Amino acid sequence: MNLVLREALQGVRHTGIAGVISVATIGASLLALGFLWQVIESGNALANRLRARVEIDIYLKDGVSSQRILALRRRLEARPEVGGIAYMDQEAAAKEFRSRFGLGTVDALSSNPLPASLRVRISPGENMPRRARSVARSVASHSAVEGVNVGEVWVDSLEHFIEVTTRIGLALGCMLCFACAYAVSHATKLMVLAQRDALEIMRLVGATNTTVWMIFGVGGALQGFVGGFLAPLMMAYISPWWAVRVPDLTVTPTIELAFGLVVLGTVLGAIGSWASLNRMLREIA
Amino acid sequence: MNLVLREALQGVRHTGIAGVISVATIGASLLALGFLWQVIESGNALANRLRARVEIDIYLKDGVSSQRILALRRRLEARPEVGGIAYMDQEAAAKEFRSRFGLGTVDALSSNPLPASLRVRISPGENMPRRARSVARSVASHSAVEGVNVGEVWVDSLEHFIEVTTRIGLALGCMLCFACAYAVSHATKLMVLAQRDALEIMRLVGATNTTVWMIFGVGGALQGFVGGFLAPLMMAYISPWWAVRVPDLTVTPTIELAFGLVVLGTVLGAIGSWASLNRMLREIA
Amino acid sequence: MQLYIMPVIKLQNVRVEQRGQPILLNVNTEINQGEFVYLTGHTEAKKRALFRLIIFEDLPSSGVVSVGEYDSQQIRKTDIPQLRRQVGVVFQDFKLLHHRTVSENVAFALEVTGVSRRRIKRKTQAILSDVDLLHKRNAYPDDLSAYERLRVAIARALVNDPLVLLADEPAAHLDSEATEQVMAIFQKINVRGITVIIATHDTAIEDRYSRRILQLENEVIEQIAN
Amino acid sequence: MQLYIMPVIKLQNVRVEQRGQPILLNVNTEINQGEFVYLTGHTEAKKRALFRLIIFEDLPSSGVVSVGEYDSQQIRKTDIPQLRRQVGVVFQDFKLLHHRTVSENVAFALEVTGVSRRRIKRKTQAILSDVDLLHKRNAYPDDLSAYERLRVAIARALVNDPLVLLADEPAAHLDSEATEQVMAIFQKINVRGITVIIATHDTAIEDRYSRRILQLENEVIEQIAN
Ligand SMILES: Nc1ncnc2c1ncn2[C@@H]1O[C@H](COP(=O)(O)OP(=O)(O)OP(=O)(O)O)[C@@H](O)[C@H]1O
Ligand SMILES: Nc1ncnc2c1ncn2[C@@H]1O[C@H](COP(=O)(O)OP(=O)(O)OP(=O)(O)O)[C@@H](O)[C@H]1O
Ligand SMILES: [Mg+2]
Ligand SMILES: [Mg+2]
Repeated sequence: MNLVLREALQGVRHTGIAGVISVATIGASLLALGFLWQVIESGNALANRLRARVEIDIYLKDGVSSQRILALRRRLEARPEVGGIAYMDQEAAAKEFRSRFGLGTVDALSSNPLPASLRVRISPGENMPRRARSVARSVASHSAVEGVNVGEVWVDSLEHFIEVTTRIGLALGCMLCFACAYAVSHATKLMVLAQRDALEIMRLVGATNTTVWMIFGVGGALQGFVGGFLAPLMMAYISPWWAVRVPDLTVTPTIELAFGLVVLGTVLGAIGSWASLNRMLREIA
Repeated sequence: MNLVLREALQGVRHTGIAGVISVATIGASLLALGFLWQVIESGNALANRLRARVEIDIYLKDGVSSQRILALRRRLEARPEVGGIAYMDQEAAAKEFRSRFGLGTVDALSSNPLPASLRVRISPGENMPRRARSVARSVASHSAVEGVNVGEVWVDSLEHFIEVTTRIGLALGCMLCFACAYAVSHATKLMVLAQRDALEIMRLVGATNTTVWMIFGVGGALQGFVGGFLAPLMMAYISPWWAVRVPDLTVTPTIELAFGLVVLGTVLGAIGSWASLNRMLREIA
Repeated sequence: MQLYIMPVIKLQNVRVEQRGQPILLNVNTEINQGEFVYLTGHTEAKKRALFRLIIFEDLPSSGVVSVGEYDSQQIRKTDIPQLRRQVGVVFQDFKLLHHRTVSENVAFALEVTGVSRRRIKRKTQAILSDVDLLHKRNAYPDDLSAYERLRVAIARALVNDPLVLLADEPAAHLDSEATEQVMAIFQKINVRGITVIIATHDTAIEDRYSRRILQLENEVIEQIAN
Repeated sequence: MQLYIMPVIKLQNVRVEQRGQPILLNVNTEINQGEFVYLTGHTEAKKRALFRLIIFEDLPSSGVVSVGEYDSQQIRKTDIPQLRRQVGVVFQDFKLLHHRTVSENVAFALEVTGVSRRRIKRKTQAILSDVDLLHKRNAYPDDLSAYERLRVAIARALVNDPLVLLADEPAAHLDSEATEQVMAIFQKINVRGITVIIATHDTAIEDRYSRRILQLENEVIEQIAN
């Protein structure tokens, strides 16, 4: 084993820049893969946080009695879609309006024209926008209700975004894995080509196929291992710099991710060199 | 020349996957470069369009006479920062409010509480946000003015974005050019290594250095040319698909860009193979 | 006459064809453990084809080749490397690696058979001093004379302690004096118990060495001297 | 005695050193255009070193080597390729490209000197039929016998119409019959006006061919026959 590793290392050294490029390709590919993973993970986390905040505003008519409001509240609380209800009087409405739309507008008004409202939080789960709309519809014709604002339920588009990202991620991930395997198989091929004479002599002096395979194949796994090692290292290195700029999306790799990338790199390296070797050995021998 | 091209083509063919990878690297690098160029171009165009739209709202007190409004207008028009002024009465304000913030809110109000206003467009140029603020300050204490809203002058952050993109683009562009040259120099090196025996014999049977140089060097330029050709081709191919998704940012390459990429690819290919050859020939001979 | 223990190489009714063309017709011969044999034959007598059979590079179209414990009808593909470790070959064109030094070329044969590093070093040194090339151990084959290259090839063939040594026209580039020296090396090897088979086009060889001679002519072997 | 037009190769007080070690001492000789010369010398007599001088692979440490219109003191680096086109060499180890066919190997020498495609094809065919190898033009060198490889090497050396042909131990792997045939080829070449220099360790050559013989011994050249 010791011998094979040594010859493999020497073989990798012999490939020169091809080996370096191969390792760099693997490193870059796995880095991209790790990033993608983190984007999707962070996106999901963000979506979960937003899901806890999908709300509708039910504007109340002027001068509705607190008993009728309470009845409305009860009725809302009975629905499974409702996660929580908060009452917002005219004062609070004005305050919020001011903070959301700038100073000028409301202060320019003579009296507070904003109605009191019930703010209903939709319980988290699947398809929240649809459920929000169904709650809105159920109270729209209630006699105490002036109007309903379903608001910008943009968790929808976020979810859509995550879905698209995941799909792109999967496709890109496959491509990147392929790139890794390809880079190694290419490096292996060059290694074999550059050592074509050596390979012939190996066979003539009685090296077993296993030995030949190991000498060239272990090199591939080795490249994959190094590349797989570089990826989380680089992520960790980038992450403080990144955190300042894009705080919502952490790229610090978890131990699991780091380990996964190393294993993935090694496996892809082995597969790549195996594929190339199989063909090359058949061609040459 | 005909001969050299043929041998070069054969040489490139001999490099096999290395040549393909090199061409692909050049293609991908130049594609990325082209994209970057287009992003920066489109960003600049967008910024220019937005620059034409930086506005401040000057809310007028209730019941101000049209003469006083005219006076205020004149005063504003005198300032160099002002590009245009539009008067917006209460009716128009309510309409806009509705279209911006949804149905519920304004319809829930008993009377129209929104003030009339003058909408001032800032003339395009440098540092528009600062000039917008200076205009706002100059009229804030005017007796006809209820309040001023400078709005979200996000042209600022867009410009910042473009600046950052341009810088990243420059850095990345250099890296990508380097990658191109590197890929070719690597392919050339492998070409020379794989043909080491052939090279020795070339010299022994009287090939001039120029011939040797051409045979291996023209291959590099050729790879660069093909890679440079692929880049705009791919951009053109992607662009209809892209246009549907990101309509603000066109990626259809202009003739100039396409031509530039081909030339850049060829030059980088020639440089790459030259650098590698110079070293290899010295080492081997 | 000498007494030999057992046949180490045995060819029975061997016929070789390549792309329909007959290369060897009906070859029958036995070579015993410890023998020293010349294989003579004119230029293009297919001496190399015979050697290829013995290292199982080619398999016979019909007939049986057996070398040591292996024979061409029963050997498994995975056994061929084992067999080749028992047969050292000095190829006609030497087949040295141009980009490795003399000692790396010799060590290579050990490395790929999984010998320990210390042992590789020791054996390489020993065998290089046997063929008197220790002073050139760091030179590259292209800088050596033909005679020196031959000795590197011999060293590599021997370093694995084979049962049999095949040498294809080893004296081709040598004058008579150097030929004597190389033959002395082969004799020394033979005395250690290694079977030596030397191919040569020098059909007058029987006049100089009284050894068994197998002559390859018209695609068959005739034994012409003992 | 024959009459020659002019010396095509001339060595004057040539001394070669490599890493401080003297390889050739004080070599003086002249070879005329159209001559047929044997260069004899024992194994390791430095015959190859002399050939390297003639193709300007090595330059003398002192003294002058001149070949055709070029001499080692005045030649510019860019002229060396031109000189080499006038000197065809059959190397001792042939130096054929393993991964090109026979005809590709021969054509290679023309291709890199910028000959037109049609002409390459025509000349390659012609020269291969001269050495009787047309039927093997698509074979790879590794599948050829030593004799056939030699003829490929001769074909490649000649295809550029050189003034001088150097052959380093061409008969090494040949029996006497094949040697006669190869010598006949060289004679035919010589009759066409090409100067032929053949290196050999066979010091008994004068008994068979009455040609001029330059003997390399103790790092100097002695002329022993004409
Ligand atoms: N296994 C084989 N497959 C195809 N052709 C072969 C094979 N063995 C020999 N030949 C052909 O037979 C001829 C003789 O080749 P070989 O090299 O065996 O001769 P040899 O006796 O070693 O002669 P030399 O003295 O020239 O080395 C050549 O033309 C070669 O192409
Ligand atoms: N230019 C050189 N530089 C260094 N060493 C050399 C040079 N030329 C010859 N030698 C050395 O001199 C010795 C004789 O080599 P050379 O190949 O010239 O002999 P030769 O006459 O061709 O003999 P052979 O019949 O074995 O081919 C070798 O040990 C070689 O390493
Ligand atoms: Mg042979
Ligand atoms: Mg020699």
